[in-house]
Amino acid sequence: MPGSEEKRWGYVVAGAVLFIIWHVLAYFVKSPALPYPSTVFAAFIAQLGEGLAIHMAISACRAIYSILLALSLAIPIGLLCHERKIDRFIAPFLYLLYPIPHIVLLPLIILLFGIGDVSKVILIGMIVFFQILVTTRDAARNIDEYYVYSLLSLGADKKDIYRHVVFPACLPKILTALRISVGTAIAVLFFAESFATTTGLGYLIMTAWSRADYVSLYAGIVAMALLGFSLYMALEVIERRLCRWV
Amino acid sequence: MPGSEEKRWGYVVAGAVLFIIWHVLAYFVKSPALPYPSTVFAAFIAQLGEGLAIHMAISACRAIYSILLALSLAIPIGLLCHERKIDRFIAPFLYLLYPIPHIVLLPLIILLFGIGDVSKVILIGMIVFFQILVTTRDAARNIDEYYVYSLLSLGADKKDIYRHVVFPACLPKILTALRISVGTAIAVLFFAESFATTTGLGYLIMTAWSRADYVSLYAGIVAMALLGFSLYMALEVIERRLCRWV
Amino acid sequence: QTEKPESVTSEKATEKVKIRIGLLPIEDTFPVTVAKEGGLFEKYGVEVEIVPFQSALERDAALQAGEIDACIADPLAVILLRNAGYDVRIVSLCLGATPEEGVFAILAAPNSSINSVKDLEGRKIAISSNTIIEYVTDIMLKSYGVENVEKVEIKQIPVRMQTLLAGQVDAATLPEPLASLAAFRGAKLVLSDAMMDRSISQTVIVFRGELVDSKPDAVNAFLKAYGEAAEKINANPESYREEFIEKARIPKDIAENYKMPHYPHPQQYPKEFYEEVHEWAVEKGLLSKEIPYEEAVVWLQ
Amino acid sequence: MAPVIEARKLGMVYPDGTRAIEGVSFSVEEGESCAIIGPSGCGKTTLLFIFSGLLRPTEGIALIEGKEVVAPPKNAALILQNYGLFPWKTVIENAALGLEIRGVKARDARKAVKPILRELGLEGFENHYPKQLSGGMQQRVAFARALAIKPRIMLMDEPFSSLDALSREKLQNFLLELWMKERMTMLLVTHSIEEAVFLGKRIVVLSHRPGRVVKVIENPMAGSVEFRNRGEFFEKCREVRRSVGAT
Amino acid sequence: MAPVIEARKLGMVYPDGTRAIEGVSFSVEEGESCAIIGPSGCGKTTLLFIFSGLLRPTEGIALIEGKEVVAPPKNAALILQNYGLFPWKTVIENAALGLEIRGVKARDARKAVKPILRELGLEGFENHYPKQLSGGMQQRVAFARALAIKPRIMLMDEPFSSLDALSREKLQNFLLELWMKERMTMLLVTHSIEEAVFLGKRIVVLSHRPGRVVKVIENPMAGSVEFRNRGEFFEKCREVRRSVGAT
Ligand SMILES: Nc1ncnc2c1ncn2[C@@H]1O[C@H](COP(=O)(O)OP(=O)(O)OP(=O)(O)O)[C@@H](O)[C@H]1O
Ligand SMILES: Nc1ncnc2c1ncn2[C@@H]1O[C@H](COP(=O)(O)OP(=O)(O)OP(=O)(O)O)[C@@H](O)[C@H]1O
Ligand SMILES: [Mg+2]
Ligand SMILES: [Mg+2]
Repeated sequence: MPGSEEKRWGYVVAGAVLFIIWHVLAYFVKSPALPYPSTVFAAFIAQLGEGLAIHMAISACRAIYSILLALSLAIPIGLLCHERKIDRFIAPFLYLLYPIPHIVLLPLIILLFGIGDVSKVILIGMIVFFQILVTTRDAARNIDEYYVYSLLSLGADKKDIYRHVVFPACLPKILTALRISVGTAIAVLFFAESFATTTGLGYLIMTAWSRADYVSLYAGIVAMALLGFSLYMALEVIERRLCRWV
Repeated sequence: MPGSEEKRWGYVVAGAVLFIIWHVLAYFVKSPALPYPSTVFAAFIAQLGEGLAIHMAISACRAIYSILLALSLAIPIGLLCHERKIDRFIAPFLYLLYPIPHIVLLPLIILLFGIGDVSKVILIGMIVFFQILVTTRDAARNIDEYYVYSLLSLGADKKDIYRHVVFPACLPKILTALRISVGTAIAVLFFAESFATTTGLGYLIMTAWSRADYVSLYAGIVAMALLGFSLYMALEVIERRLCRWV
Repeated sequence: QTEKPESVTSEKATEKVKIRIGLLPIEDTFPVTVAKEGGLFEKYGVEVEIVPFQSALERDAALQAGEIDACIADPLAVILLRNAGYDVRIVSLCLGATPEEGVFAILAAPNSSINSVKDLEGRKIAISSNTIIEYVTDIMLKSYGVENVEKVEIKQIPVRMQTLLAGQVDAATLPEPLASLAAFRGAKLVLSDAMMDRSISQTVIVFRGELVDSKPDAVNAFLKAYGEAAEKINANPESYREEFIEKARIPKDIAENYKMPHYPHPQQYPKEFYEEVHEWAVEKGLLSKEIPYEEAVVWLQ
Repeated sequence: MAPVIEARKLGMVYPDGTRAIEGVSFSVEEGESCAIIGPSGCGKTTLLFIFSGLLRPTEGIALIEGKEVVAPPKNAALILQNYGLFPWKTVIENAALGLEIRGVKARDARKAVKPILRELGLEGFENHYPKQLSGGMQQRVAFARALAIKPRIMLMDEPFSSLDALSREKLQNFLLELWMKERMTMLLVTHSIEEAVFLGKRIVVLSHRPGRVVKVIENPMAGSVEFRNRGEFFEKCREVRRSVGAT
Repeated sequence: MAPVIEARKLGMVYPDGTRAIEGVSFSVEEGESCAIIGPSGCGKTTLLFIFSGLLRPTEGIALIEGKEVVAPPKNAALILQNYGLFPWKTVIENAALGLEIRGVKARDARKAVKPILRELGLEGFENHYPKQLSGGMQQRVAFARALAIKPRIMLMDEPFSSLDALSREKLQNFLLELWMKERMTMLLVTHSIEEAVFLGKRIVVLSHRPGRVVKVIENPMAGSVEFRNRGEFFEKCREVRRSVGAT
């Protein structure tokens, strides 16, 4: 999706339109809680040199680790739900556990995993896990049986079915789920980085918020948006490589 | 999915297994931060009569309104992305705005919409909106052109294409997105109900947490799980009615 | 890892003890930072690690999980934690020995018709219920004879301030430094606990009971270092000002004129303060049992 | 009189560079039928899509009733190679769709297609989804949908290729009788020589990709059910087979 | 010698109550070929699925090499009606899949299928995805995949139905020559009478749903490419047409 000249223009236009809307809104709202975008971007650029870039990198690492952790568990479990028998066993757990607001389990996570980076990654990972699992499971259950028949007739065993049918057939949907997860992971950073750390964008935003420093707050939000956007772009590249057939 | 005898057994078994795991974990952790499930369920039942049921109903209303608000905007926009031209315009906005942790915009929302239920619904709705939009857009872009050709050859105009092809083809994926949204909406309740209200499960949980009353905290979580589960079940029923063809 | 210069004062076992203290970025905790950076803890033979938190909820969760050993909190939090079955104890008063050290204020919305405490009668006031904020609000209003207010629950402090400034509530109770910031941005100061005739709110230094029992020397060493840091700050507040502004997250707009608090020397948390908070908690029905002063408060020196 | 369907030097290069057809010219008069036959991948479907207004040719002009095709012609029905049914609609919903889109109320449209479904042996399957049907039945549903709108021009892409021999002959007869009664103009793509000879008064033979017109064979005898059993039929088949073999 | 393929009173009722076939019995000897012909929806695909071990019959027994079929037989290849290709694999990946699953290294498998692809006219399309091919080309890829594993039994579900007339005859000849060389046992489902007569030494005619065996026609002349041009061929076609018409 990036790379093409036209697409790049789309982003420039969208960015400009958002900038103008923001500016006009700020003009009418006239409140320190909504600073002008020009002020925010100036602060963003200034802060980049003063460590914002490092905070972004740290947040990126935490988000990516969390997503990888979630993926490594959610994909196998989700794909297994292709088999009705296994699905019938897993689905009730999913249905019972998914709608819990997992952030509330923070005390339990701290209890079990301490207050280090592990806890942060687990907190984000847990939330993302369920989103990927729900999507992967839905995809795995809706695979046309015809494909399975076709492969079985070639003498395939279960492993082959997962490798040649279930996984590739679910891949586009998994990538959709990943796109959603990127947003979620970054949003959850905001909570995960509010304890036992002085690094990361979540920390920055929370700090700015608590001293009502809205310019820094929005600069942090811009950094998050930028981080999310980069991860999105990375996903697009991955998708174009893996799902050429769509 | 419910209704069938076997499925119902699945939930009973899953419930029992979770209960046991929880019990064993509580036994080994031995901390007030993880009370025994029996204690929690007893408290849950006791509190149901004391107003917990009303809190659940209020939270349910807020979650459902938010989801309806999000749906009413995300579905049309997402479906429109079926057209490359429109997608090329909308996609950059989506990519730039989605990865922002929208919870951080709470001060802005309060500034614009006050502290009443409208703000809460908008906060939740905004977060859910993006999740549904991302999925709907993905579905709308991946519709086999063959279907469109088939309908066009019948003399269909654009409206018909959306009605007879784009919408039904995306419906299964929209329902998947809805399932994810239910979880998200309930999780966000936890924040939305932390301001200007003394009702709702989010308020209950936050209050219990702030006074380290973990039994009430977990009773609130159980209520949320139950609420989410009910909404899930409702979605299943809707899906079976709308997507009989899958 | 910080270097460990040879300590002059002690070769005792306390040297091995490491205290992890969870701190919110508020002014109450400033002496701990000063003690840490000035090497005072090492001087007294105790190793201290500062674990930063952004909200009391997560800090308390870490305390309960044993991930931190100590924190600076309000006494209500201690009472609630003990009520929930955690052995945490108040080892010293921190801020709030005198009313001047108070950090809470009730402010009215800009352009509102509220000009005195009496005008709050029947108005909407934003608080955070079951916390020290509600306690302070109750006590202050009661002593001015205001019986009836409509409490609006808003947990997050910045959101509460925002709501106040936007005029969506009539008044709000805020802690420093956001109270000063709100005033700076046009909110009207109605009443602060500094205006009271007695101290009604305090912060205290809290340790896990287990540590108090097993390593009293370390706790003592901590308090000594803390005391020395407090004295240093009090003696020459201006030289610490810049660091204070940074660590206590004083908003830029008000930093210049912000008054640094006076930090009292570590001292036993007085019983009359405790009883007032405890009584309020009992009245509110927050406690399932009495939490006696003797159990909750220790004084080691 | 101007031909109803006319191809003038049609050429089509897909965006990826695949040249599907090249310089294809032919015409079909009002009420006549034309069969297009050619090897796999020679661009038959492409050609039909162009006449259906679904694709714009990159060269030449496609005319229907003397006007350049720029949108799906209202009085034409297209039957697609892979049925073109919607998996989310039942048999009767699929069949009634053309009418509905032309503004007939859903209820009336369904009532109107019932006899057509019966004629095509789909009675009892009205509420099945396409997935629940065998390939042949799906093809018949597609056929029912096209007939429902009573088109004056029928564009068909291998409409009978999934039918068994018996049903195929039955449907060929049905189509022929329909044609003789209604006298709509037909353009039929097929890879069955017998079918082309039975149904096409004119037979256009295309070459391998990129498809060019190898030969246009006139077949005036076509147009009666008995033709199938005549010696001339086998003669014509042999003639067409020779042209096809020469591609 | 026991027959390689044998159906003993096979019956199949789908879970939704659809009775697809009923009391179907027939057999095919080692190295022989058998064509099954019947109207649309009569259960031909169902029958083939049973022999491929993909479906268990609800009545009767399906035997391959004297053993009841309970899993896909290792030495049999199945060609499905709708190609059964994987949209996420390229032509060469699809074709090599059978070998890969049998443990051949991906690279060797691809090398091995290249000549087969060439033979089937798919050279140059190795890295295309099925979606990018016309229907006929997709069918040929499916055929290549089956041939790649050098099967001793071939089960085919209307394998040539999407091919144009010329390619179809070419592939029929190719299959026949292959069969004469390798002498694998073939079970072929078709709805083309000519195809059944050209390729089946035994022709099983099924009735309308639920499919029953109407007649088993022996066709000993089948098995040479020239048979197609003989008078006996047309004779046999007429005989089969009569049986089919009687269903
Ligand atoms: N959208 C497309 N983009 C690129 N090439 C295409 C596209 N559609 C078809 N082709 C190519 O154009 C050629 C003609 O395709 P078309 O489907 O018209 O053939 P056909 O004659 O209908 O074949 P068949 O008899 O197999 O249905 C084929 O080589 C095909 O691969
Ligand atoms: N999974 C299924 N569940 C219920 N009914 C089915 C199922 N699969 C097929 N059928 C029905 O069983 C009958 C036989 O189907 P089958 O696909 O075997 O027919 P066929 O002879 O291969 O048809 P065609 O020539 O159209 O391919 C049909 O009426 C079909 O609707
Ligand atoms: Mg075609
Ligand atoms: Mg079949």
